[in-house]
Amino acid sequence: MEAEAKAARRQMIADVLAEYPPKTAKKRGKHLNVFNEGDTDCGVKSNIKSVPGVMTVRGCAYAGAKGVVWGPIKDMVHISHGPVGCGQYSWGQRRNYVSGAVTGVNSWVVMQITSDYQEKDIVFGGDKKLVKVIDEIEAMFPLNKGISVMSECPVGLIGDDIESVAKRKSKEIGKPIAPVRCEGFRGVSQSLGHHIANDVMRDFLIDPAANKEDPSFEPGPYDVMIVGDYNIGGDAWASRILLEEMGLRVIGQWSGDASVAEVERGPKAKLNLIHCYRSMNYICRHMEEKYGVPWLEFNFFGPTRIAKSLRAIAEQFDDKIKEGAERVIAKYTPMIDAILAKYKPRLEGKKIMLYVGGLRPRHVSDAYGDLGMEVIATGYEFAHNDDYQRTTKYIKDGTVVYDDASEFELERFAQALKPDLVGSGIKEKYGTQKLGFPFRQMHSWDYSGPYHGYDGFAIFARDMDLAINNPVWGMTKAPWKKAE
Amino acid sequence: MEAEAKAARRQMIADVLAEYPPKTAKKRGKHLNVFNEGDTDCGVKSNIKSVPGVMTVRGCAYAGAKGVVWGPIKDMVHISHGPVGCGQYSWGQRRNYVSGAVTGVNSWVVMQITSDYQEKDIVFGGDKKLVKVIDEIEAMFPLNKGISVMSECPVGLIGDDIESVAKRKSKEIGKPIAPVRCEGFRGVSQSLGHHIANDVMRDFLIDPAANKEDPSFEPGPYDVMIVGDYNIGGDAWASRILLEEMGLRVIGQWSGDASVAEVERGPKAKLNLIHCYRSMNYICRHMEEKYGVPWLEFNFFGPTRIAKSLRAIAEQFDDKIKEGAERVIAKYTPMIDAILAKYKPRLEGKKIMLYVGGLRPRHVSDAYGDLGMEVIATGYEFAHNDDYQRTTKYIKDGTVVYDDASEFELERFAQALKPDLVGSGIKEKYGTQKLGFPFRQMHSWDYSGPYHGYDGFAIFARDMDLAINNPVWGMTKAPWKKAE
Amino acid sequence: MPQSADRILDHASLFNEPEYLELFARKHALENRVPPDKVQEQLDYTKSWEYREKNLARESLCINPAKACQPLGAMFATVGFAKTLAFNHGSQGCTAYFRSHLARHFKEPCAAVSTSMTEDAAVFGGMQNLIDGLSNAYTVYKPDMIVVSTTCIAEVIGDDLSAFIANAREKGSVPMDFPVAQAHTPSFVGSHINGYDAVIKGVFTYLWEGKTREPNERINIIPGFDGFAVGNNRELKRILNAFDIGYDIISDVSDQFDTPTDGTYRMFDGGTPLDTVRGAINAKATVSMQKYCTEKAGAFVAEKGQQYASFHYPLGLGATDEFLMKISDLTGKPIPDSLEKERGRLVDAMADSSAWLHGKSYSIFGDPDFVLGMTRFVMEMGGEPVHCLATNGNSEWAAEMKALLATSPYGARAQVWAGKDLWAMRSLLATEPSDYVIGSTYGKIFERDLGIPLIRLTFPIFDRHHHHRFPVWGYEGAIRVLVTILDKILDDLDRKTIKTGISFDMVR
Amino acid sequence: MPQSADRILDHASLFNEPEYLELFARKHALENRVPPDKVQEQLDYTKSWEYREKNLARESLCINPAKACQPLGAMFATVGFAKTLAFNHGSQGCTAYFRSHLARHFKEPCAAVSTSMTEDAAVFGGMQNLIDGLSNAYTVYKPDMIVVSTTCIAEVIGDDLSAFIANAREKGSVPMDFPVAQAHTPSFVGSHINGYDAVIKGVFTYLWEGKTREPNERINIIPGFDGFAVGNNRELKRILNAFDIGYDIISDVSDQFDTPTDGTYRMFDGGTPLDTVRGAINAKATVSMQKYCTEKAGAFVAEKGQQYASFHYPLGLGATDEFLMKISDLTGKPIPDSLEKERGRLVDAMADSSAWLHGKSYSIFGDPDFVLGMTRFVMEMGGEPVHCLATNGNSEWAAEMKALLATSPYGARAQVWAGKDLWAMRSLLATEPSDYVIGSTYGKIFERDLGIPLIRLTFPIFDRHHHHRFPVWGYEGAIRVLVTILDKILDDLDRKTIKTGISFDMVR
Repeated sequence: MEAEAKAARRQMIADVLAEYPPKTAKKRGKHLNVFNEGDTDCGVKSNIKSVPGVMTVRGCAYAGAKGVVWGPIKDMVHISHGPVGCGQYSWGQRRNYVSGAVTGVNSWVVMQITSDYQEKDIVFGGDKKLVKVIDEIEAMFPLNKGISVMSECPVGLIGDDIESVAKRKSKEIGKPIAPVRCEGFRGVSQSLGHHIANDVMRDFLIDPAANKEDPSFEPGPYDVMIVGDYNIGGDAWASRILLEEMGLRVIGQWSGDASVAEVERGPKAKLNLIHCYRSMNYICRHMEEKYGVPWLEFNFFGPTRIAKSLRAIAEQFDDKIKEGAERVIAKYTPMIDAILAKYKPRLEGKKIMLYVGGLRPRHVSDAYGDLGMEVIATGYEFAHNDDYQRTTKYIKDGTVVYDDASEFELERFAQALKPDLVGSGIKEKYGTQKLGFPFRQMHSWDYSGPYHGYDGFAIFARDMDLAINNPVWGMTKAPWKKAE
Repeated sequence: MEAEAKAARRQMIADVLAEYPPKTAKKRGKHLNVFNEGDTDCGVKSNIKSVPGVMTVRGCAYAGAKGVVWGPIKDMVHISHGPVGCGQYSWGQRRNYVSGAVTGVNSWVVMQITSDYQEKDIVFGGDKKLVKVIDEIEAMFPLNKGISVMSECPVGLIGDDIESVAKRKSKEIGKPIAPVRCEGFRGVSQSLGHHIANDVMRDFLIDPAANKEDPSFEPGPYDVMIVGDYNIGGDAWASRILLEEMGLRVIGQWSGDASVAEVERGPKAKLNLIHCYRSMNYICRHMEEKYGVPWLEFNFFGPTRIAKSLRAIAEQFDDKIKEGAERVIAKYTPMIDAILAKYKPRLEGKKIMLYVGGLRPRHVSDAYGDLGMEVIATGYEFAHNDDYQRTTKYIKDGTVVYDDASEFELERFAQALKPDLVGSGIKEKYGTQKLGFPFRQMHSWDYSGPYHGYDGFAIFARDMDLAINNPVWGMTKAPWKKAE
Repeated sequence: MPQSADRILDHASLFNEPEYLELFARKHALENRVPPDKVQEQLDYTKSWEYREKNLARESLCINPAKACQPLGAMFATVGFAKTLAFNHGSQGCTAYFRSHLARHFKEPCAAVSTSMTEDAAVFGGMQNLIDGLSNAYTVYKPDMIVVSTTCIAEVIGDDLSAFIANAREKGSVPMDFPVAQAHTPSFVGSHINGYDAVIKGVFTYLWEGKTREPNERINIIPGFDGFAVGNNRELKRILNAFDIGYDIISDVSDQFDTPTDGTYRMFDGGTPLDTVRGAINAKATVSMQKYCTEKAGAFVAEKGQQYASFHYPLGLGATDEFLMKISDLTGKPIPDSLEKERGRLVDAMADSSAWLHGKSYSIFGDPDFVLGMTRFVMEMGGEPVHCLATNGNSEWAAEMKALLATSPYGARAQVWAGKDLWAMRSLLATEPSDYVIGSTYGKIFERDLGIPLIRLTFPIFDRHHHHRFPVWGYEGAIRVLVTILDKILDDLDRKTIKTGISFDMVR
Repeated sequence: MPQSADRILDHASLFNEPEYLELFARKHALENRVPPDKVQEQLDYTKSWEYREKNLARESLCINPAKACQPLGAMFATVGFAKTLAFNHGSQGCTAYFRSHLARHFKEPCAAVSTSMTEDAAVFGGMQNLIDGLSNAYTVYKPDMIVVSTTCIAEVIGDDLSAFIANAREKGSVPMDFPVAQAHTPSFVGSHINGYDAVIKGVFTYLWEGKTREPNERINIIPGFDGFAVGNNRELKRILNAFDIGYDIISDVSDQFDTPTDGTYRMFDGGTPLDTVRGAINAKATVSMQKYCTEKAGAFVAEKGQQYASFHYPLGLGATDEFLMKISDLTGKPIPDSLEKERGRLVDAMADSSAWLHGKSYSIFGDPDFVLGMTRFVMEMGGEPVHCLATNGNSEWAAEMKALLATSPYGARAQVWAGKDLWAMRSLLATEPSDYVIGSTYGKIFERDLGIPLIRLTFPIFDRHHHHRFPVWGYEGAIRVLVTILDKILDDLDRKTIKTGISFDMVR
């Protein structure tokens, strides 16, 4: 990018910072940058407390642990342990699709199950209530394969001992009960919730089950696990189909459409394939360290990255699988070429501004590139520095990078950068549209999807087209105002 | 009824007449009366031209011929021959239910099929068009079993010779084509349309088929026909089921859910059972005169009349059928008793004002009586004197009787008589409700039904209850107005 | 026995009970039925391209047309004038049909009288009927005006309305100066929209007779034949009131077709006062909301020296913009900020729902102006029209449709069908389906025969209630149309995904 | 391969394709699944009376409750004041949830900030967070008022809001006289309706502090927590404007949750001006539209010497009558004729549709006032409530419900369920079904599991758009509710009768 243009972008950042109180401006300044090609990271601080009183987009540890990692496990009952709100607001909102499920009978993903703390539970402690809650779960949902206890803020503050309750009741009912200390005040964002969730998964499902019999499972040479895919709109299925078509056997999905059996079976994979590095790298590292299972990051957004990933995965196996990868790529290429022929002309040169969580601020970049589009600004709600390092491989010189951006910053950047499309979340969607910018929710795929894999890319391309090219964006100004 | 009350009703009539110009008052005065028990008719003139400029409820000959008699025959195509309107307004409005039908393939009842006369057809005559219309019907609807040509006003005025076209084309396609001269200006109401329709049915279906083979039909000793039931909301089926249960065989329904085969087979019945005397007595008389088939009027509204009718019908047959009738009555009695126990307390003493066509102004009277209700005023759109004679057997002393009532008269009578329920047609419904009176459409059963037979009486009772007792009727006046 | 006092089954369920299924079987055995395989074969055939071609080639036979006849429109236009009685000169059956047709849509009483011509009148002419009829109608209903329109018989025999009415006046049927306007509305010419036009022109002609135009700053608005007139005319007034201009709705049925139930029957309610109509000659301009409803009336006002502008049932964003800008142009008043905010709210709703609406395909039928207006809005939402059909559309309409479709890439797939009926549309949809059909109740046959959901947005709507009480015009009306369409799409999606549970989402 | 450029399948159809059905089979073989017969057995069991009894006996476990927590209501109430910022003292995740929850319903941006308390604040208290937070919020967003409400953490550790705010003022976070109101809204007490109450009272308390009441003739109206507030508040204003009285809506979110899309993002729009709130102390009376949303605020105004009257989400004929009569009583102004005519139109619609509505049975869930209001209207239409449920209803509510049901024979079948959740309702409906369910989006589980159609008429509605832009209050709102219900009934009837064709009628 030309120096002048880059300087203008830096000035844009400075202008926004100038509107903060000085102390806040100083803090926020460290999280905003214009990327210089060749740098090893994006030049922003990350994983730091949000500034109070400025509208952060971030959630909390509970959101990371229950909403992301544990919630999608379908044959467990997940208790939102504490007051009613947390579970209520997250009920059915992440579109973690499940297959073969009868909700309330052998799956509880799209349910709000809570201990609904009342004042007396705060005053006298909630452990007794938790005991009864678990008993009542067994009465209502006897086919569950386990229970998780997702702590909300008060639980940690009033000194409840959920670990002890979990231990006792687990023995009693003969099923795993996982106490997850994901109170919302822990850490600075969802991220610590992921980490806590991974650790509890390790301690209460994986390690205890390491020597357990698994009658449905006979190990094979091509066994892989999909890790860090939450099956939003069916993403994991659109990924799995490719891995299976190339000859691999997918022995588990973590945790979109997961069963307890699949989680417990984790260490038996020959290779763990991780899509969302941020939320599940911890457990991959554990399985590598303790069970010697290697892991590989992959990216199934867009044909360029899909092909690269398929080949990289195949590299870990024999020629049969390598041929399988080539066969899969060849099979889907004509369909993808047709998609590109249809949509690229409609999307070529369009500029995207992203602000999401997890893997997407970088992972989707080349999928846009496949369509001739360019990401001009991106950032993460809850990344760590290793995410920003990885991001450098995806973004171009001059890309604006923001960490834990406030709604205020995003609005100003959008007005300055005038993107053709903004991709972020529900809280950002409607305000951005008011400004006249097309928008896609890139957490939930805006109720569409899947976006992973070849089948998903077709939908991705269609959706970007319909977002950007819908006629409404040419009509936001009253024509009599135009004339003025 | 006490003389004073009767005098008040006569005065009510006089008051209404006083609002007409004298010439009209004189004319209309002959159609309005307060019934004197013991008289052999209702003391009203009937089947006379309506007064111009006063809102009559009546329709025309086309409505009687196409809308009532011919239209329900399901496997014929009925052409509304002339301009578009007549067929359009009657399209799908009479709820002549059909069974086993694929509309447009082997049934055309709920379709509007018209020659859609244009100005040139008026100027140059429409016979050529009719020829093409018939050809196009054969191309579109090859499974039809015949065609009827229902003339609209212009056809008769411009000298079209539809009889000759029908004759020629009938020979050509090998199916009956019935030219029905039911132009709207003929006669004074729907009634002449019925008569014309009967005559054409006689000349173009029944008599020509008298010696035709009927492969589906083997005559039997208990063969009866249902005549004059148009299967509104399934009425004929709810009647047929009783006749079949008592041991009779129903070999045809005229004309609700009728097939050409059933019409052609008419003279083969052992007995014709006529429900709507007004619209189909002509054809019964013909079958009696020419083929020696006796006919019997019956009334399947309400348990009292149903039982009477079943027994009267059975009287025409042997003991087996007589026992059958008793068996049927016994079978349904508990259900009917339960219906009466439920609804009679809610309806007892309610007063009804009726204004309908055909048979209903008298036939439903005892069904109301079964529920403890009383018809206090009734009248016919298009009755003849024989209808009013029959009516005397149903109504009480002091009943107000109106023939060809105008909307104006009905409104004034309702306001004076303050009935608990008015039963009339769609044109009367909404205005009556504005006055605050509950209302049922008694042509279409207000989209409910069936009302015939025992199954139908249950619905009838429910419907009268919901009409009268719906809470809305207690709330028509603003409460702050009540206080005034 | 299917029936019991606790659970009374009416037709919708009664006839699915085993007793009745057996009854049907017995009956069918006596019907000489076409064998089921033949029926299936013909059913399949009716959905084929070969059948479609035959179907489109029809020249004389009309099957399921989406049009009514002139006098229906005449009656509609008439009752929009204050205390004005619709008076049909012809057979009485016609009048019964018009009244019930409108009553079934509006769920309102619809008053009109007839001269009840019968055979003798067909031979000798209907003068005596008209004289008696006017006398009775005037005496009984006490209207402020009577509009005489004709049905077939009077037209075919050539009754001379002007002479007859003059005679009636002389005979004292009505006072010499009592307003009696007239319109020739034969059913064998045009359709209901032309009957509407004829009455508007007839009323202008009568009430403006002998007047000299003294131009003022007012604007006349003629809504046209519109099943949503109750909601639309009120919305129109709300919009125009926001402008703070002088305007008059010419023929306003919104109160007539929405009278309260409070113990009083109002045979007449609301409507354009006759003095207003008399003064309307002086208006600066007349604006027609539906061009094809006012071709003759429009030409008439233009002859009188007024500006004349017409729209095509302006529905949606761009059409409402243009309507407001035209009002602004004509009056010199700026478009009020409140309306601009409403505009922004419509844009907002369109944006919020765009992902669901984008790329959905629709076939649209109805009156010519409605189809134009609806098609335009559908394309504004990123929807793709497939078949656009007006039985009463002519070649001029088809050309306007094609020009409209050419303005948007979303119009590329669309085909325009002027003069075709709904049986033709069935073939079109069977061979080239769309996701949805937008039209009147008549379109429910497509739902039954082809599984294509119907969105009811135009006259007549017989099988749903009260929709006409809400507007579809203006920005707020457009939101309602959008919601109506979107509800159908999302209902459909729920229905399709309910079985597997996958995609039966809590948020859309 | 299921996917092609011409026909792109998304989740709703993609996963019904054979490739994916095979994939599911492969996956299920590796899941150690419960055998299908056991699943079916348990599914059947969940619909049994035995399960129902267990389900209703739950004391600790809450499953699918129909209630949210206090701070959500606090945020809703806050943004109804002009340029007022909702400011949560507590964990930031709470705020993210409130914002997205409201955004999903209103399809609007929903602004609120948090003090982002973390572990250190849990230990040392959140004062510094509050001081920094107020400073930032004041500087960046330039509000006219900030309302601080709490979430769990601040309540559990016992932060002293008054002291902290005073400190913040002294530290210059906000000017000394800048309005900062406060409300304690712990999630473990009550529900969102109580949070609403707390903020209304908190704002009154702050803005009326030190003021002496000088009574005037104005009326305050507090709408309460209401997902239909956009349509309802506007309708309320239209109705009150017709009265020509002085009134003020206290917390009016109707513009805030319906801003236009025109290129500008309005973080604040509309709302009750602060001076209006200051003056509201002098009002003659305060009228609450939802009693259970204003228990404390109501007591507070009564203490100040105002008359206080409350309604239960007045919906339908009788409730609207009573509301209007109360306004008339309080102000001495007669009920305008225009509203009386609207009343007559509602009666008209009810009469016209009564045959379809009569005897239909409904189960109704939602907030206590909504359930009271909706149940009343349902009975006015001859409908029969079966289960009336409010998770956040208490015994007082249950008593009021029972009293209401006793006023009508149509209430005879109804059972009242205070404090029960929607999983309990599933058992109730499985064992004692109703024809329809009226509630929020959460009720779609009954459609899926039990085949009982859902009518969406209360917050939250996530899976349909823009319904909240139309009112349900007032006579006109009631017509809309009637139409919403009737459309569902008639859609349902069409669906049931489409196969045989019998009863698939053109007119209803």
